[in-house]
Amino acid sequence: MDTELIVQAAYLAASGLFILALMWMSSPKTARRGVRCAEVGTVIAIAGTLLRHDVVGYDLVLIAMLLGAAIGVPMAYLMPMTAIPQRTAISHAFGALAVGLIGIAEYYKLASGLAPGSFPLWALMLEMLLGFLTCTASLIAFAKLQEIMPTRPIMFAGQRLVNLLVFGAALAFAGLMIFLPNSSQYLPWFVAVALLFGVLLVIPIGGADMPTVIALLNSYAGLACSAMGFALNNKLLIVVGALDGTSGFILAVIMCKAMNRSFSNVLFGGFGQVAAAASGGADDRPVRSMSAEEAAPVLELASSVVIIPGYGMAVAQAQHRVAELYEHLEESGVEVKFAIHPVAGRMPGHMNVLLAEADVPYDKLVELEDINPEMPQTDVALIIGANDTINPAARDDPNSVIAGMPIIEADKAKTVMVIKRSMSAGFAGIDNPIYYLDNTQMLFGDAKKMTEQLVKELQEL
Amino acid sequence: MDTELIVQAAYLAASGLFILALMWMSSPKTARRGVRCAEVGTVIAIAGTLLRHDVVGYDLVLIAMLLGAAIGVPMAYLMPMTAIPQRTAISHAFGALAVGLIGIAEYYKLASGLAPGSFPLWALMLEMLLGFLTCTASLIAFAKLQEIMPTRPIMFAGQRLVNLLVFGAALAFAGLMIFLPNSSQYLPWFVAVALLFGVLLVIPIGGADMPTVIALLNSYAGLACSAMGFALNNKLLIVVGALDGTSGFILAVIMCKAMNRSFSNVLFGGFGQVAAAASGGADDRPVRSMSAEEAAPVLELASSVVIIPGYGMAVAQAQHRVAELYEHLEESGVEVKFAIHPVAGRMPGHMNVLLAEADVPYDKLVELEDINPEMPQTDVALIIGANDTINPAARDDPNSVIAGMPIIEADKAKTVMVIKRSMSAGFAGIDNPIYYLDNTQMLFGDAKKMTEQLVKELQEL
Amino acid sequence: MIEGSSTTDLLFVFMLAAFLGFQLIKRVSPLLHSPLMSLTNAIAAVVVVGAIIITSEGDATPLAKTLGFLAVLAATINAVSGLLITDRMLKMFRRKGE
Amino acid sequence: MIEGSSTTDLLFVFMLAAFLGFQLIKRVSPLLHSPLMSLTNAIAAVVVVGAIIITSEGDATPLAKTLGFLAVLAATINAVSGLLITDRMLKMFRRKGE
Ligand SMILES: NC(=O)c1ccc[n+]([C@@H]2O[C@H](COP(=O)([O-])OP(=O)(O)OC[C@H]3O[C@@H](n4cnc5c(N)ncnc54)[C@H](OP(=O)(O)O)[C@@H]3O)[C@@H](O)[C@H]2O)c1
Ligand SMILES: NC(=O)c1ccc[n+]([C@@H]2O[C@H](COP(=O)([O-])OP(=O)(O)OC[C@H]3O[C@@H](n4cnc5c(N)ncnc54)[C@H](OP(=O)(O)O)[C@@H]3O)[C@@H](O)[C@H]2O)c1
Repeated sequence: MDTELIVQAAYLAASGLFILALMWMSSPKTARRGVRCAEVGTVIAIAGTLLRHDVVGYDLVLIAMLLGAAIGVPMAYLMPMTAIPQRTAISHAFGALAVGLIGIAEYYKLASGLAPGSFPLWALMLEMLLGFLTCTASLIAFAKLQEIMPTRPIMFAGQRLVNLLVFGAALAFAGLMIFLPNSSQYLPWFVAVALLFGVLLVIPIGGADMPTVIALLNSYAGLACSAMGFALNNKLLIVVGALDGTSGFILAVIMCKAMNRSFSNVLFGGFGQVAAAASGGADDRPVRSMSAEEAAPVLELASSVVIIPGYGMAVAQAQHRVAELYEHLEESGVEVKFAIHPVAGRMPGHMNVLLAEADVPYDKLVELEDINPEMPQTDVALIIGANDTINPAARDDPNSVIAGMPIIEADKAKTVMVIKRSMSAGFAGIDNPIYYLDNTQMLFGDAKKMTEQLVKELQEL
Repeated sequence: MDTELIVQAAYLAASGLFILALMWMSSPKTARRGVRCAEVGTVIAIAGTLLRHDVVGYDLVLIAMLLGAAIGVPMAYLMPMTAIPQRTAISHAFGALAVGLIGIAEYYKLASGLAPGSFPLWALMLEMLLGFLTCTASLIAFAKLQEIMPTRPIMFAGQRLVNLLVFGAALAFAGLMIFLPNSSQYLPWFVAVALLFGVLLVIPIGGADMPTVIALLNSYAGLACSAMGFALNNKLLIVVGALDGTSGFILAVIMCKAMNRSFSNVLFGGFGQVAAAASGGADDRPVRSMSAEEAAPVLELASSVVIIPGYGMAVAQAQHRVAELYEHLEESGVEVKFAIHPVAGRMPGHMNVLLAEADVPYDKLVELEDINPEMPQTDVALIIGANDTINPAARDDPNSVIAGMPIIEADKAKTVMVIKRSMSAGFAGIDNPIYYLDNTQMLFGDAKKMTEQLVKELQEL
Repeated sequence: MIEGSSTTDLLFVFMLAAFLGFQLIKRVSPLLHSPLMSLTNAIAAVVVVGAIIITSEGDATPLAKTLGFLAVLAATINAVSGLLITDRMLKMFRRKGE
Repeated sequence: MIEGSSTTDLLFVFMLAAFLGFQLIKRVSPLLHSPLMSLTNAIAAVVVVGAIIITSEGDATPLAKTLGFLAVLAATINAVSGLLITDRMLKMFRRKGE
């Protein structure tokens, strides 16, 4: 009884620490303290569990944990920052797999002792369903992001019907196992169907939409963790699952809002088609272009420059060059700011992490609402590999596919410079009127090379 | 068993509704929806309780509730807005009394069945201690605010020692009752000592500090409610108590910060002495004064006026006249804003409620941090019954008793006009250098009469 | 299902509610601090739940009935007047032009 | 003390934690959305708690041991790599002049 009290106290403390961890994530000044909390919380939770009197054989657990640490540590240090979205996806797959496997083990252990239709059975089935579907769904998301699989949406006739049937089958097996005692023979079928459903859920979604899907899968994984807590009578798991579930959900909502997409559009899959349908149509209107040599003096003479990075900067891994450019300009007395759109790049906060990696101080990164009022007074808006996030059509053309999406109003600056490789479209696959404006200059080229050149020219000035 | 489930579901729903209520209090747009939620939550909680199978006799309860409603409804409608602080105090006293009485009844019922030193006994004693001390403390606070009792701090030799002894006695009785079975003979003593301790806690505190005390008592009442939840095994009470407890605590902290007082200063009583010690010293330096007739044209010709209300406006009940003044000035094309200091008046949000009552739109009320940068461009700062909250000594004189308290920087305006009755000091009891500045004009008189005159003069212009 | 909750369950509930209260109250606009105080005060009147149980149990002693009656009365006054007065205050808050 | 918790206790805990999560996540600066995702992912690895119990119970079947072993392994990888990588990301965020 006494150790039980210690175990419960450990779980209470761990829950509190995880809450503090999220609380401290609210600002970069306290965020690392938050991570410390999460670390201590995890250790306390594990230590508490090892004390439980129903936990007797330590050997297997310790081997697994050592092995896990041996894999996890190098993984954390070798992972390049540009691979963060993929890592998150594969990590969800692992986590969800663990939840699912625990579910199976629990089911074999507990099911025979539970009354048909009882609450823990419901929780167990929900845990397994969410666990396994999240596992395969995350794997597909990973494969699409890593481009192991084609990133375009995979569609086939009758897809909706198939999805519905598979989901129905999963529910049917779950129902059987909840209400019929000793129906464990259905378990393998149930698992197979859940795994299949995860695949079906994600294949019709385009690769570029994976960040939203990943946030949503984060939310599912959280719910699975809570369900496990309900089944095992463990409040720590319920708390963590709920925190995780809301986190993923809110991030998904934020992304949808910033793209002006409806949330049901995501929940019921099948998006990314819009982007696939409308192919990037470059038209024949003339554009003005400039070389790095011509652009450098303009930047040097400006009194204020706003740099607007986008997906192109991430692809080109140009962040370090961009940081150099920023430093040079600041040294020549130009006031430089970075304008960060909430969905620039391919995951929330993508630009922030890359620029932080390149040592750009975070107080130079300005959010959309704060920078827009300043745009008309800005001398040069320097767009580096961004496209949809600065597309004025979202504001001006009610028929555009991105109509209503909030944008950074780069077109209001006195001069607009755009670094990109060609006239081709961005993620939404639509043309961008900003390229044809009188005050726009195109700097055609790879983001990394072009910024490198700009820096060189500035040094020579 | 089934009704038990319904009861628990009702409690769960009520908790959720109370949480939503506080969530929606974050903005005036949703706040009334929040109150609706709280109402529904209360009804659901009561209805759920009446369903419990241990609840059998309804008659007494219904009579008490009808009587309570019959008293509560007229009370709510007849209460003038200026009496809100007193009402809150007396209402805490009622609430805490209820908690204490329930504690007594529970103790007689449960104590004999509980193991000595067991957790519910601890919870019960904590509930009664907090309940009874909050009850008398709130009564004293009420009496001081209503000026039934002298508002100055009441001090006597050896006060600290007496307080300590009384508190020690309360703890000793509580300890006896927790660890010795069948010691209910000590209960009346315990109650008496707790009641006495409440009185002792508040009498050494000056009347003007009562708002902070009331917030703190709110927090104690919340803790008492949680303790009752622990004793009765009722999660709804625990949730509500925790919400209430944090709310009072945070408001008290906010008030302390805005007065630049340490929090322990409040917790251990004995403040308000500072104010009593330093007597308002009006010195002999010359001040400039103006009549309403002279002031009206200055206001009329200004392009921006910031009105800074304080305790004097509340005392004089001048809010309606001030609102008229605001309307007149707006009509003549003057840009008028209200600057609201967080501790202007005698309770948090005091000015906001009064001005809202007088129909001033709340988007005209600007907080300290937002108005200060605008002060140097302001033509006239019109101070109506405020004193400490605009005292530049807090900023400039490190030896002032209010040094470091954030102020509204009225002295930076081009012209400063001050409406007050005399040169006497405000709550902190110290002189205010702003009155002797070259750009300051005193408008001596009662706030209500003086604003009335200003309005009349403006109409005649 | 098990009746009654273990102490740690109750502690979990308390801790979560306290954190939640902290987050919620921090966000309340200073504009509304007065109505907030009177709302939390009114909500705390939910102790009436405990008072009802004490008063109306089958085996309630006369003392319990008396104390319970007073407690129900006091809590009801608080709930009713607190909620109504909060609403009365909030009704007065208007934006320009509303 | 009663072992195990009633379903409503668990529901209370879930509801409070969900509200709390909502309040907490809404306040996270968009600057930190990437580290936030990897932190929550790492925290979720606390399911290792369930995995440990399954693996090391006295009466664990070979199947349970195998599944539990895999689950502990997967969860540990997540916890370790997730926490370290979040810290690595956060270390990069600097103010001007820091
Ligand atoms: N951040 C998120 O969480 C998230 C989630 C889901 C969806 N999205 C979507 O992703 C889009 C993000 O917008 P965005 O403005 O950042 O990017 P974008 O609209 O996808 O455009 C990226 C641009 O970068 C250019 N580019 C690609 N590689 C480059 C290279 N190596 N060097 C220079 N330029 C290069 C491309 O033009 P060229 O090919 O001509 O070079 C392209 O026009 C939005 O539509 C958003 O809705 C974001
Ligand atoms: N708001 C809160 O929650 C709270 C809580 C605790 C303490 N406090 C304290 O209360 C003080 C509030 O500052 P404050 O600037 O609002 O007020 P104050 O410093 O208390 O000054 C009020 C002024 O109003 C004048 N006055 C009084 N009756 C008047 C009438 N009928 N007509 C015109 N003027 C009248 C008084 O001068 P005459 O006598 O010359 O007219 C006095 O100088 C602060 O020191 C604060 O720390 C506030």
